[in-house]
Amino acid sequence: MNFSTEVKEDVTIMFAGDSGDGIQLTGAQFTDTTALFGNDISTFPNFPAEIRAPQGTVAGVSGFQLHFGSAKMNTPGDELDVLVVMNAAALKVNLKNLKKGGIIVANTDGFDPKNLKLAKYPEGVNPLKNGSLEGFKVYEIDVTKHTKSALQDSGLGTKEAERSKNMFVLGFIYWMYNRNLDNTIKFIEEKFKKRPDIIEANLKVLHAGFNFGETSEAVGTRYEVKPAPMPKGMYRGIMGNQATALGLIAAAEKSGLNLFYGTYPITPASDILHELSKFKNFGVKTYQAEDEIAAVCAAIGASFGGALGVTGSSGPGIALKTEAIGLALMLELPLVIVNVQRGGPSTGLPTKTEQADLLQAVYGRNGEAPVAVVAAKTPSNCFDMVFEACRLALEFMTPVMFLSDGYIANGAEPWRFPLANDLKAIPVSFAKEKNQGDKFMPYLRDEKLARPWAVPGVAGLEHRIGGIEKEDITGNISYDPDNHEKMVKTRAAKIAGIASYIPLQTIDQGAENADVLLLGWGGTYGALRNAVSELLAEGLSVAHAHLTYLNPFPKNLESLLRKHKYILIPELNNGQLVKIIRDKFLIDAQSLTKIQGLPFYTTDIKNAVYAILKKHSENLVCN
Amino acid sequence: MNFSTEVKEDVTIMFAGDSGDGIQLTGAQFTDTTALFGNDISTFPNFPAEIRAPQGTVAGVSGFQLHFGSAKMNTPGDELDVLVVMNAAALKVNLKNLKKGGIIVANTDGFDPKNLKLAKYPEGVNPLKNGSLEGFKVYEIDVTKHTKSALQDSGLGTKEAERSKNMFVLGFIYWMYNRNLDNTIKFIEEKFKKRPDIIEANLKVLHAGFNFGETSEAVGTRYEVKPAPMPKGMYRGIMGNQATALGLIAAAEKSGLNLFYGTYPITPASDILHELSKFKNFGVKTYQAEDEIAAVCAAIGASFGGALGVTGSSGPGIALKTEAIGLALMLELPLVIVNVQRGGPSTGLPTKTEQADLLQAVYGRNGEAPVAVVAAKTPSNCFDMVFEACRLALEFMTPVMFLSDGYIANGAEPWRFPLANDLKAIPVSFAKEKNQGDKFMPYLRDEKLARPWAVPGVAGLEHRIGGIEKEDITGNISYDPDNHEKMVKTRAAKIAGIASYIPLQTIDQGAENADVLLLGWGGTYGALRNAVSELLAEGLSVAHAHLTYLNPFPKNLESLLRKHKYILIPELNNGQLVKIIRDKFLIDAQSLTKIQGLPFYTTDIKNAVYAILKKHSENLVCN
Amino acid sequence: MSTDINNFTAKDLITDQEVRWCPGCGDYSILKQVQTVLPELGLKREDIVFISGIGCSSRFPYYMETYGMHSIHGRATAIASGLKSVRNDLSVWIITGDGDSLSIGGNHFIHLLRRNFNVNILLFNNEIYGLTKGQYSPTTQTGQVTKSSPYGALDHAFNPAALCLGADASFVARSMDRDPLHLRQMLKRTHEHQGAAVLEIYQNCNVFNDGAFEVFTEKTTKKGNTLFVTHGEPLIFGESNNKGIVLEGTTPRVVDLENTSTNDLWIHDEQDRNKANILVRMFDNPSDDSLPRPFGVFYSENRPCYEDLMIEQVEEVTNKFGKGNLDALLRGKSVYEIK
Amino acid sequence: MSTDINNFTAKDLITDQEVRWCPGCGDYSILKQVQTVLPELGLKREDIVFISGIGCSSRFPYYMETYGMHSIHGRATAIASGLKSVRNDLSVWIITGDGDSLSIGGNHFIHLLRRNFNVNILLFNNEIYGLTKGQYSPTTQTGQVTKSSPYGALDHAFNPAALCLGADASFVARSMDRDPLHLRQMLKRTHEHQGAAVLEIYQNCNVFNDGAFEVFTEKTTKKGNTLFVTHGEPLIFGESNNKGIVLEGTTPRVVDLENTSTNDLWIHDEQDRNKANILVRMFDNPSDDSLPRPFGVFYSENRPCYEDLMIEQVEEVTNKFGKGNLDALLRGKSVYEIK
Ligand SMILES: Cc1ncc(C[n+]2csc(CCOP(=O)(O)OP(=O)(O)O)c2C)c(N)n1
Ligand SMILES: Cc1ncc(C[n+]2csc(CCOP(=O)(O)OP(=O)(O)O)c2C)c(N)n1
Ligand code: SF4
Ligand code: SF4
Ligand SMILES: [Mg+2]
Ligand SMILES: [Mg+2]
Repeated sequence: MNFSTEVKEDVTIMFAGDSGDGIQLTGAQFTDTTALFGNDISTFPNFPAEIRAPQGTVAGVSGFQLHFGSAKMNTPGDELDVLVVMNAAALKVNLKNLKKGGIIVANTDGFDPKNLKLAKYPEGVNPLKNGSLEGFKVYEIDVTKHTKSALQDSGLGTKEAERSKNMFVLGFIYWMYNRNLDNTIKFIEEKFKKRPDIIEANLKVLHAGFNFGETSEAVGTRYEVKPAPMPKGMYRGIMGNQATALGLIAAAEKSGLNLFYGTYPITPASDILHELSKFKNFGVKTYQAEDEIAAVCAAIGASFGGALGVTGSSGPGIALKTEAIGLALMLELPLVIVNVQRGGPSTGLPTKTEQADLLQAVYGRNGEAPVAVVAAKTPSNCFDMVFEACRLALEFMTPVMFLSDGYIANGAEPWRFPLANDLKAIPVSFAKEKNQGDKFMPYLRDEKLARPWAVPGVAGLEHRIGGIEKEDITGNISYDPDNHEKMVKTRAAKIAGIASYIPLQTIDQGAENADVLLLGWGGTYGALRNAVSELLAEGLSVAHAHLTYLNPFPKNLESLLRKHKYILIPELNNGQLVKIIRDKFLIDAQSLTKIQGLPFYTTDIKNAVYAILKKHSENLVCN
Repeated sequence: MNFSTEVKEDVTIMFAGDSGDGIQLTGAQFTDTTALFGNDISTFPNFPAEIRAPQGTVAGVSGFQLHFGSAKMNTPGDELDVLVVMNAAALKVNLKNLKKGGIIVANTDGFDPKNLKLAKYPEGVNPLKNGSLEGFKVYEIDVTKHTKSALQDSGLGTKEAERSKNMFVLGFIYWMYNRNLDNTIKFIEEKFKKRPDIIEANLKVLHAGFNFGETSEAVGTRYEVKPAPMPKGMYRGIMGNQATALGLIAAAEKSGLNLFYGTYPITPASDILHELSKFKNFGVKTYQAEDEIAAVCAAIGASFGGALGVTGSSGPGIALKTEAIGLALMLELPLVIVNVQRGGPSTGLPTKTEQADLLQAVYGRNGEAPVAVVAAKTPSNCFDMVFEACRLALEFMTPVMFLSDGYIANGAEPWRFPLANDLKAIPVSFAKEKNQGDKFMPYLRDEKLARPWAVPGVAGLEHRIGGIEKEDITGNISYDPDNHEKMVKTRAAKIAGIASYIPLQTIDQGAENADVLLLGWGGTYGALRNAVSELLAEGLSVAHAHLTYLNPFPKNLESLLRKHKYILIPELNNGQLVKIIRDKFLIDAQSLTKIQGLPFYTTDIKNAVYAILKKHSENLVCN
Repeated sequence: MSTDINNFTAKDLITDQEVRWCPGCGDYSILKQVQTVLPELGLKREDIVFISGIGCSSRFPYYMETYGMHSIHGRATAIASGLKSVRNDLSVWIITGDGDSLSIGGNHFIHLLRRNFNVNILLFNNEIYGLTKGQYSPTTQTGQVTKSSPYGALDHAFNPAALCLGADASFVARSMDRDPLHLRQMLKRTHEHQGAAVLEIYQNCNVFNDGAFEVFTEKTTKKGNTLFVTHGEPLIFGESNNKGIVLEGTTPRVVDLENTSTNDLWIHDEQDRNKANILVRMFDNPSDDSLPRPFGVFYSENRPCYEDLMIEQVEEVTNKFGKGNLDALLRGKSVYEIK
Repeated sequence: MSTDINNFTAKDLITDQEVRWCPGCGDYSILKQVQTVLPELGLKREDIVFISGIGCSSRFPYYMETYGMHSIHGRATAIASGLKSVRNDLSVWIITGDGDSLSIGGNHFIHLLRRNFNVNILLFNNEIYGLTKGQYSPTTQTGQVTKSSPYGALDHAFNPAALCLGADASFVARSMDRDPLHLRQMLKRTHEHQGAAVLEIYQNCNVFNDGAFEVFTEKTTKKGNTLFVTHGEPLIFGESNNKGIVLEGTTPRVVDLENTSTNDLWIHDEQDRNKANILVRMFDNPSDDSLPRPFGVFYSENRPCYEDLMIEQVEEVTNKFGKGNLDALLRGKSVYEIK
């Protein structure tokens, strides 16, 4: 064969095609195989807008982007090395992200006049034919024809045969990256257990794709991407929403409580419900309420009854829950509120990512109503941080808001999953007896300022709680002015006091006293990490700290910030964390924002850092 | 007669008794008469907690505090000069607020064993008898007996006769302050038009009270409180909620629109509904919806139809409206949201005042969702600021939040009401024709960045709007990343741009470059003004600026602030405006908070200023 | 019901909080009857939970020495649904007003009925918003002058029982504050029903809507205007039990018992939903004001309770897949090792 | 209806926006029928407003060249209530899904019906949440496996028409996406009704709940399982119109027309609420699956519309007190002068 092999550090591939083309499955298979091979991976599926559009149109394009390589992959990649397109619309949507000189694998059958028209190419224009793709390596393959011919004796109808198209592409890409087919073969055999004919067809086409690479003269280069030096251990792939679901179940198990998840479907949070509802054998109860208000109220009711009450939604649904969250904080019952943020305001961009609910999380309730707020920074970190949210809620008898976002919720990465035994237990003790002489005082506090959790069913602890201001210690209704002030301050102090029970803030990369500190939070972690790696490699004095505890902040945050000359706060919103930091510390932190429903690209961040360094070059030099 | 007359600058009286004692009416009558006399007045009714308690108990005490004098009265007074109590419970509740040496007028009949027991005085203890009131001037009057004997030939039954008790007290206080009975006589004649016997009885008792003062040996001193030098003109008394209602009607009239008020009852906002529902002959439509969400949505619908859509509530109800407010700002329709703040969080202290919804107003929505925010500073200022809210909503096609609070909503003051002609017209022009060639572009903006208001019924302007991100100019659904960023920035710029269309910030009192600037907002105006007057009189370098525009701020705010050495921000919350100021200007503004459901007292503020001056005395001296 | 469980009396249910309703409020009587009945139900006091929304009536839990929550306006039903989901062992009583349940809380109310959680809903209907001082509610009569309707309310009132039936309630009954005996009977029936039981209680708000139910509660008018229905019994009412109701087709008519035999009367059947629908609508037709207002249990149906179905499903799934193992869950289906 | 008003055709109702439902979705047919019927109603196009919530169905307004608002989930009814309050001249159409109207929007829905605003509600019932990709809805059948009920839904489904009647709806009808002719008739009737008119439309979601209504829509099973009711006509159905329904007391029974005369059949009376209640409940009893599912107008009642009452009251008050004068209002009742 006349092909060479080239070694690459990392590769970004986008599989794109119509919603019906099996793109997500293809992407997932390539991910699994590549993970098994030992590469690190970061993936991001890109669904079409909410309603499926007619086949072949731009609105109907489904994409799956993945980035794999021989080092830690922090993001699904900014620019594409390889773009696999099943039809013209898929090319149209994604071409702008392809690197100069990148590879296009195009299914020519998807570029027939009908598809070109659906993709709204001008009459007579075929991008494969008109020279517009100059500067890219284009592999044109009539996937449909190859698939059909591979299956000509299979006895399958045309429609059913055509459904295996994606296997041809997968096989071809496996060949291109020197991958082994075993994992996918196993998967196919498992998935179609009951249809041996389908198994056979898919395997045939998969091999045909692989062999096409091997035998076709067209392709000159194969690539080798060596395994990444990942910490030793057992791995699996995990998506953010899945990790959130597992984190909740784990927290319930480690606290010895039953998990109650009250929710109302909403993109991009619904998958947490779908995931949790499978695990009834963990005693998990999922409750699809009539609306978000009912969902959070049911979670409060469950918590009153001694369960781990959790509610989940996205921005518009969280807005509806605010009144009830206020009740929960007055009742001082544990409650975890999961907010998988999406593009806003209002219905906004439901399938896109954004970080614009931070101020709502911290400030968005009537009255003085502090709750704890934490955020996950990567898909797998959803597991850790939602577990933390549960721990804080239970230890401090308080609502805790857990922020995720559409990007990490749907993104995936390899996860060195923990053993159940290695997870810290969350100690929960229900009140068993009277706590002040012969009386039970529902608002007598412990050293964390948490009140006792007395659940119905225990004789002698009968008590009433409610949303009207409560008298200190007794919990009775009180309109007393001084008591109100005391209670407001106590609730605030309880949340502030959490700072003593969370880890100190660390610097992720860079020096302790860099010229520029990038302070990020939540789902932008990967992009910031990449950018800072590159900037450090360029010899610049930058550092990166990433917040996962947002209210309260880690105790050392101020001193950590003050050691750096300039603070830049990149956020996928119009500047929210930056407001809190400036208010709290009177530090002239600057804001870098992107409000496009998209994650940061490395270049977005690097350019901002260059700009700061340039602007302040004098100050920095004379230092 | 052996009494002297003493001239006083100002007097604070509290009338207190059982809910059934006619206290509010008594207070209102005294207020009216005193206003007619030419004093300035500030009043504050103090209702019992929500549910009427059994007669005679502490929980059932109703109070009416009023402060009148020969100068501008900014608050209903901190400490009482005179406390009128109809029963023991009323004394128990209010005694702590009486000045040393103050006067108590006590209805002895309300201190019988039954009443003492209901008020929870220890067995056998009568505060009138046990010397505990030493240091006060106590006038004990058996009001019940006097009333009954005045009415012995009236033919009224005992119950009915006793109902006039309050008139006796009112007559007596009129005598004490040299007031004329005419206004109250007219009022009684009007009120009981259909019951001549009741008129006669009330007038008899009123005169009996007055004559009792004249003839009784007990009372040694009469007081004279000279008229206040108020600007010339026609005055009336007005309460905050009433002013809000009138402001809304005025804005509707001056914009040529129909007013639609969608609401759901809630303390302390309900009176706006009660007030507005009377004025159907202004074409006002009040709509008592099934809940707060329906209320705001109905207002949005009305606004879509070309009416002035307004919704009103208090904290918990506002929390429920947040999702829909987000819709309104996406639709870019005019909408005024009235928030009469009360003590929070959650149900909190429903009948008490607080300013703790500012951060919710500014930040409490999902996504990047800026709305304009204004606040009233006094009862009559509710008229001006809600009118402004309507103006901004209509001129900028945006939701505007108008903040009032329980204190000013229920408080009253004299109001030099404007003439209809003197109110500025609010120009509103509905779109009449296509605005881009043969197309109508619902999101084509004017110089204020406002979009056209095209209401159904106009042929050719048919268009669709919604909560999904919209394409610039066309208003079509758009998932385009750059468009989203542009629209988010445009919506933010529109709100920020309001700064060019509102008055510059002024200093209320004090120098332009004082040592300490008190920066207040909303209903604390009177207390701050009093305190600063006194501090200035003491020769201290203080100043007071009071914000009524909270988002955006007046353009000159930063420069105004920077001229002062120390900024102190007093708020009836745990520190909210201070957060925004610190973030925006990186000024080390300090916070003075009070979270007791009560207004500031002059001393609260003065002490805080003394403390700052003391702490920084070195800095201030060497300057 | 074993006696050792009856470890409390009505007195034990009184809390140390002062009862703060207006003197004369119908809520007092309801409180009293609930405190009287509860000890007779074979419950442990610590297993009883009262959950309310906001309103005068919703202060109720503070006066019951049981577990309790005074929540937010309209949401007691939603909170109780969550509580019941995890604690089917508790006896949960929801206290709600006509505004709380039918206005702001309407959605949770009908959904709870549909799902059929096993709870007892005491709906204090005073046809007014008491706590906020007298605005009209969804049950206020059209035309009534209230604080928020100075020229008369325009709204068409809900028929609460009809709404409940429309929402597939499995138990619907009505009683009144002024008939302690009947109220106690109805409270017991409400408790006994397995599923969501709604007991509408006519409650006089003597401050803002005094006399709204006078014709049904006052001695002089009561007999002629009320109809107490009992399962299996004919529909009889009137000053001297001299009138009855017959069903002509689907139309109820008042008949004089002098002319009609009780055998021909409509015999009440709690299990007949179609008849229940007619029964609760009897007084809706303003053109026929001779029909009395019914009280009693209108409808009662056996249907699985939601919380039991939840438990069953958890058990089924557990039986099928075995009790969940956290390690297996964390591993997932496809793992690999980096060595 | 004068012809000069009919200034638009079905084509004029098509917007420049690409219709983005899944190929095969029942929404297409409904859109088509609405576009066909509207020009025949004597309306001006500019007076027509479509208001929707959120859901697949709620994208509808984008495809109608009229005024429109795609609002937020469940609130179209509330928004329309406000619009109608100030603009009784408009023809307002509410587009909503089973989740939008009966789940999150349930409260506004029943309150709009109670108040009886003059609007047309098209309830696209596909017994599933389409837009969020396949969770069960309040009309999903118990036991159904969906995205959020992998082991079968536990919820008892609402009977939407029964709920409407319980909420005092003044017009309740049902049709289906697959019967264009009937759908058009029902759309017209819905429009003609003065008051809140609910038209439930069975709509196939071929992606997440394909075939939910197959038995009613497919040729082979339709005739045996559907009953098209018409005012004044007997209830007849069956393969060859060979079956009828009689009402025994309050119980409907299927009879064979070979043995029973059509004179003895239940004659449909749209104005009879009691019968309407029985009609809409016909298929609720799982033990009797011989009863067909009814389509058509179940109930229609004349009752004042809320917006008209509002206007009347404004007029009455204005007549009584004279048109409001702002100066007089600002002065109030008690003024004094400082000179
Ligand atoms: C979210 C919210 N909206 C409004 C209120 C104000 N509010 C309290 S109780 C109530 C209605 C009370 O009426 P009902 O439920 O009939 O109870 P009742 O007082 O008559 O017993 C209202 C409107 C509130 N507390 N919270
Ligand atoms: C406040 C809020 N909650 C949840 C959602 C997510 N959501 C959008 S549509 C929908 C349900 C759609 O079902 P249905 O109303 O039956 O309409 P269909 O898509 O089936 O036509 C949900 C839950 C949302 N957009 N807003
Ligand atoms: S206002 Fe009415 S319902 Fe409330 S406590 Fe008083 S009488 Fe009872
Ligand atoms: S998901 Fe279902 S309802 Fe939505 S467009 Fe597709 S087929 Fe229609
Ligand atoms: Mg009530
Ligand atoms: Mg649906």
